[in-house]
Amino acid sequence: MDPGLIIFLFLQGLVLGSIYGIVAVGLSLIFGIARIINLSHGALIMWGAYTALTFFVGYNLSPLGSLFIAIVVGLSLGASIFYLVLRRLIGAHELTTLLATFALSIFLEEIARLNYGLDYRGFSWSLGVVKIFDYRLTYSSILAGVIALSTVIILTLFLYKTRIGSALRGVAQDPVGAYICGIDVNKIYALGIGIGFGLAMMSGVIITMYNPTGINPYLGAPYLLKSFVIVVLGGLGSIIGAYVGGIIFGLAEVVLFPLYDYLHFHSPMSMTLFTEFVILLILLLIRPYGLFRR
Amino acid sequence: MSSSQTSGKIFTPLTITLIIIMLVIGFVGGYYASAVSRPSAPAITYTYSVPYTSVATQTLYIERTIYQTLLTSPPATTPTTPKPTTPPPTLPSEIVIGMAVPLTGSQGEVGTAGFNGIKAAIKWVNERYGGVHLFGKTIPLRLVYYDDESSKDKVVQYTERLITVDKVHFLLSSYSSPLVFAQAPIAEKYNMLLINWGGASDLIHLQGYKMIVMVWTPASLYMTQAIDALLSVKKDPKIVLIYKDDEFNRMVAGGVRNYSKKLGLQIVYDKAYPTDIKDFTPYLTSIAPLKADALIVGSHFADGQLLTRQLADQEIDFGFIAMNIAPCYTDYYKAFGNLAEGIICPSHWEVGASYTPEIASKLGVEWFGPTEEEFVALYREIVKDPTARPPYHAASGAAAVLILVKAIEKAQSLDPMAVRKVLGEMHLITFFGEYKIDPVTGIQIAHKMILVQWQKGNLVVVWPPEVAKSKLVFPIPTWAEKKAGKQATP
Amino acid sequence: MIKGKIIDHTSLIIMIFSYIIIWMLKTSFPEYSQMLTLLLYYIAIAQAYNIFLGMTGYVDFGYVSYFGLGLYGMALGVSYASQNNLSSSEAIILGMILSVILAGSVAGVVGGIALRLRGAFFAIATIGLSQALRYLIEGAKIWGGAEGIIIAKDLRKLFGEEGFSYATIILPDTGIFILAVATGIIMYLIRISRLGYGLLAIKEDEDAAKVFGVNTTLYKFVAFIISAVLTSLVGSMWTLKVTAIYPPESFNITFSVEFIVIVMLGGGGTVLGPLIGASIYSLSKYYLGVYLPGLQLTVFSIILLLIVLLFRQGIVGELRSFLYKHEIVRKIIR
Amino acid sequence: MLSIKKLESGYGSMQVLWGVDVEVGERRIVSILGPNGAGKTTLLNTVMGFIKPWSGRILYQNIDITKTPPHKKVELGINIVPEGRRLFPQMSVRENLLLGAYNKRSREKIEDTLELIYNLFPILKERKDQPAGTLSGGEQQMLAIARTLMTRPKIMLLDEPSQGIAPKVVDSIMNVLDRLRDEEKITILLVEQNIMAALEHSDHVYIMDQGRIIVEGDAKEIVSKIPDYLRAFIGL
Repeated sequence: MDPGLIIFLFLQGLVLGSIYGIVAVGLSLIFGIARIINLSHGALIMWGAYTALTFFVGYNLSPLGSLFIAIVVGLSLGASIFYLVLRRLIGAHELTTLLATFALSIFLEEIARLNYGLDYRGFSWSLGVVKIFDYRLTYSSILAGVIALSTVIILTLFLYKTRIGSALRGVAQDPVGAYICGIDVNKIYALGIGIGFGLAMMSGVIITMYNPTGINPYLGAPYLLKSFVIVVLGGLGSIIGAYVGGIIFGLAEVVLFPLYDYLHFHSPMSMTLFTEFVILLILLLIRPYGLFRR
Repeated sequence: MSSSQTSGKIFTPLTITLIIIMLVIGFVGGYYASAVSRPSAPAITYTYSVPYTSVATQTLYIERTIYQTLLTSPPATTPTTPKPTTPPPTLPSEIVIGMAVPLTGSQGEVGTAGFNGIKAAIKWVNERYGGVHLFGKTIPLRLVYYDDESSKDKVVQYTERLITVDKVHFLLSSYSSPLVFAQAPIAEKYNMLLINWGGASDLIHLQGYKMIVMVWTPASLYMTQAIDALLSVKKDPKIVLIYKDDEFNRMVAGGVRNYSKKLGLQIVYDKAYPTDIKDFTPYLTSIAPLKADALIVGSHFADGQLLTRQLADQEIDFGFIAMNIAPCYTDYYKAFGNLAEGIICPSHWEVGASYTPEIASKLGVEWFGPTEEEFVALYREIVKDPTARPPYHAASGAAAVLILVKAIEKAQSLDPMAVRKVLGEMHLITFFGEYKIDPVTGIQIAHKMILVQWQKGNLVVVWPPEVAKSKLVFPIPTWAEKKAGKQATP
Repeated sequence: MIKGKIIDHTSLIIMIFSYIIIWMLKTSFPEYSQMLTLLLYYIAIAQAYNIFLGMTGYVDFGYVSYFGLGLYGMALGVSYASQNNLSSSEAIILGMILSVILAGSVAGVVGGIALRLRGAFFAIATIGLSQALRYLIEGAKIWGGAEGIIIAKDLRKLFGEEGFSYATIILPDTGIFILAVATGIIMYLIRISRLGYGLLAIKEDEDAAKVFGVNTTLYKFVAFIISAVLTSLVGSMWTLKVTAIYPPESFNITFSVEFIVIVMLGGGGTVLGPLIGASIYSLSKYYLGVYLPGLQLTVFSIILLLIVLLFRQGIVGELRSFLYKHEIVRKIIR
Repeated sequence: MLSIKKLESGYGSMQVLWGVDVEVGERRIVSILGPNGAGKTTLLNTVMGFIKPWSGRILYQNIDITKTPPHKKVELGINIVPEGRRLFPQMSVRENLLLGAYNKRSREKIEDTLELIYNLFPILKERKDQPAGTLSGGEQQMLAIARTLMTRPKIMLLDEPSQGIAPKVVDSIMNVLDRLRDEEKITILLVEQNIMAALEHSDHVYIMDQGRIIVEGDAKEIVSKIPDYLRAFIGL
């Protein structure tokens, strides 16, 4: 194997992993703050992708612009969903909120289907490629990776350096304690869920920056599945954990693939994915609560 | 928690009695039900037997049979004649056709396309053709349908509902092989004719079902035309084959593999990818150094689009790229623009590649149904979009209706058995192409795939030469040239 | 005395009457038999899952694996039997045994590893399992790989031409009915036994249960295995109905979610809950599909949301805690 | 300052409080004593609004606060040191305290309050960068009181501050309560199981059993009023 290929694969893995990471962060955040397993995460990712598509096709707005629209839409959607539905379920068993988010995900998917139909849409947005030895990495995918990374950094700074950020962490660790500090816990829940929804929709836009094709109402389901696994790998509720988990997955995909390809497996990608899940199971044996959870 | 009101013991006399009563009811009821509903001896018996093979050797077997069936004409083992049907004293006021079809779920897009095609065909029969000619009268068709959500549970439920509650006369299949597999036993149980326009897997027809008739080309023959086309422009090509690891594309790839072996061609890379793939880069880095001439892809929508995107990004050039399904849709060109130029898609049918009454009379085969223009106009009426371009799924669904109508007329009966017998012997040309099945398995043997290529922003039929509207472009422009604006011009 | 005892078992009697009514409907209205079979199938799976999810409050997102292994067990059994010219009844029994062994052993391993985790951690950790199984089968090409296993032809060979619709419709329908009854009864027996009280204690507060001398690890493990094995049996019957199985569908995570939704709709840990939950879920989906084809899921999602908001602990669970003051209710509704 | 009138509440369908009346005068330490399961914690949680009252009224400086949400009560100046302390275990001591000064009123006096707290509990200054989860039981209790102080309460509800703490530390905490009343003019409503300590530091005492107030009285004379059957329970 030539060294150029190795470097290329490594970079590719980092970009891909970064995207997987940002996809998982929203899920982890919502769980961390409100103990809600958000099954509508995938549907929100799909809506993010449609946002990018709609604004690109309709107003010729690049996905970079859609990024902000997606965040704002997600934020307000999340907050209103919280006040309409989830607020009444906060005290209930974890499973009840699971049911609610499941219903929400069906609803969001159906609205998308009725609005856009089931066609697999796509758009061409290209910023050119950068050559790494014989291989090419598109600028848009590098940009996607960088935006993902900086989002995680900004989010971490927000959580650890601002007053509202520490209120969010406080509510996550002990809602009663937060009340005692005079924090309006419902407002913070709404904010946290809003940020989670915003991140989910934003990651939908980032996905279209990496691959602006194949957009349809059921786009989100595989990402939801993957984020679940990544989130557990990194430690549920941990932002950095989710991101690092994503990077591990991205790298594993590009590293393991050539091995299985060389071993003449009939579907090397399937074996790669299988190995990722085995890694997860082994890790759970050693560290039951993930890599980044104290 | 309150303290236990009942004792900790599980087996009190009461519970034991209840269990025994329950089990007795269950078993007696089960026996009773099975005795009542076990079908009496079937009305017709077939004399053929399908040689049994294990799961491991199933693949080999299928390919062998298909090619035997197709290349050498099979020993004609037609079904024994059913009892002659006397005309029913009162004819129904309409002929009801039932269908469970995926309008939502993973197969929703294609299911909807086929559904609209079927509606167009029924409209043609009722309004232009006047209805089904039966015993000197004309009887209109009526469609009863349910959305099966691409789910096996639903398709089973609704298939039975169509037969038993809605009392349909004939069934059209659902779309996609797994769903057709799930509904087949139900149709078979009620001896209901099932016209399969949506399950391309050859295997459906090798399970010994008697009542299933296929309209379009089975999956294993999807790409063989592409190889013929490739050979016409390039001697001894090096082929790369990658395919989605699902029922349909596996059959497609199997067909390519077998056909190439037969012709002594070289497949330099042959790998599957999982259905929910999100990144092709690892495959592409393995393919790039091989410097092959042709890329054949067994794909669906999202993966086909993703692969094209990443091929363009990596600028991995082939003189010949043939891809299933995704490029056949206008969304593909909307997504890629000029980059789509030169990509080839095998298709059952395309606008512009239709069979006409003239071709039919030249071949000496009977013609039935609307012309292509009529069909497209009706389709556009149905979808309320004056520029809509029906995909081949719509045409296949429409062909299913037309073939069924013709068979009913020939049989002069609404008895599924009688119609099935006619279907086994009938040779027909519709705008969709030829129809003739292997009388025993019901597998399609006459319909031919065509190849379409994106040339100057249009999908143009380039193969087979009989119906071609333009020459095959080979080699297609490289990705770099396409990015600079070069189009595929013959 | 006797009256008191019967009243203690009212929920069992209600349950059994519902089964009898469903069966009577099924035999007298053959046109609805598939719909009712599907209802029974949901009830059977919901009851089986209820033994674990409802009683302990642990959610297993990878639960579909046991269903999928059940599917595979039967498919393997049938194709093996047909290759080796075994009789039809041997084939079915072999298939069921294989299902039980596969699901039981995998559940044993997973239970051993993952049951140490609590709550949502367990729920999400188990997702990996079903996916790992799926990709292993596809990638390493075991058990037919992505091609799946198609058994229609084997069944035709084993049961003969006339027996085919017996094998693909009557046999699995009856099997699913018996399993629905059996899982219901097992659920009830567990509910009123020491095991059941232990499990409910775990659901309330696992640490406290441990302090009070409940062997939590063992209890959870036993419930998990029983639940997995029963589900796999339902799966093995389902194979006969669909006659062709493929890995992506057999291990589709959506089914896990569907099962969870059904259990929670009725109310986890209650005996009558799965019955109610499955009826609402499957009948509303069926009739919405009949009357509003294309829009059924939109309406369904809104109905689901309303139910969640009105009945936070599931329909039976909410009724039970609403009427908790009345001892009679406490006994009737379990 | 705080008066609770005919308060009833409970969990789900189980009633715990059956018409409780309590009066707390300004700059006093009032104790509520009683056996386990008497409903003392439920009473405090209902006053704070963590549990919804079924009926009855709660007045604070003659304002009806029966339906005010907890964080608004904190702004008004009522706050609790809850059972189980409810600290943020992964945050440092300093972060815990700063979060206590979340609302605007207390944020303005943040430096003064910190000084006061480090003066009352010097150990917290030493431990200020340590995560709260790693502190000892007594230190955690001090931090819990300190965090509540950060919100600048006028009346403080304390739920068993002596639970699970060494006797020596209990003394110092009780002394702090005295100082708070005398120096900071804070009114205190104390729920205790440690009868001796409570009697020693209280001005007024209520005895509670099975969700009802049995007797009340001055701390010095209450002992004689307690019914015999309760004496064993509360350890007299």
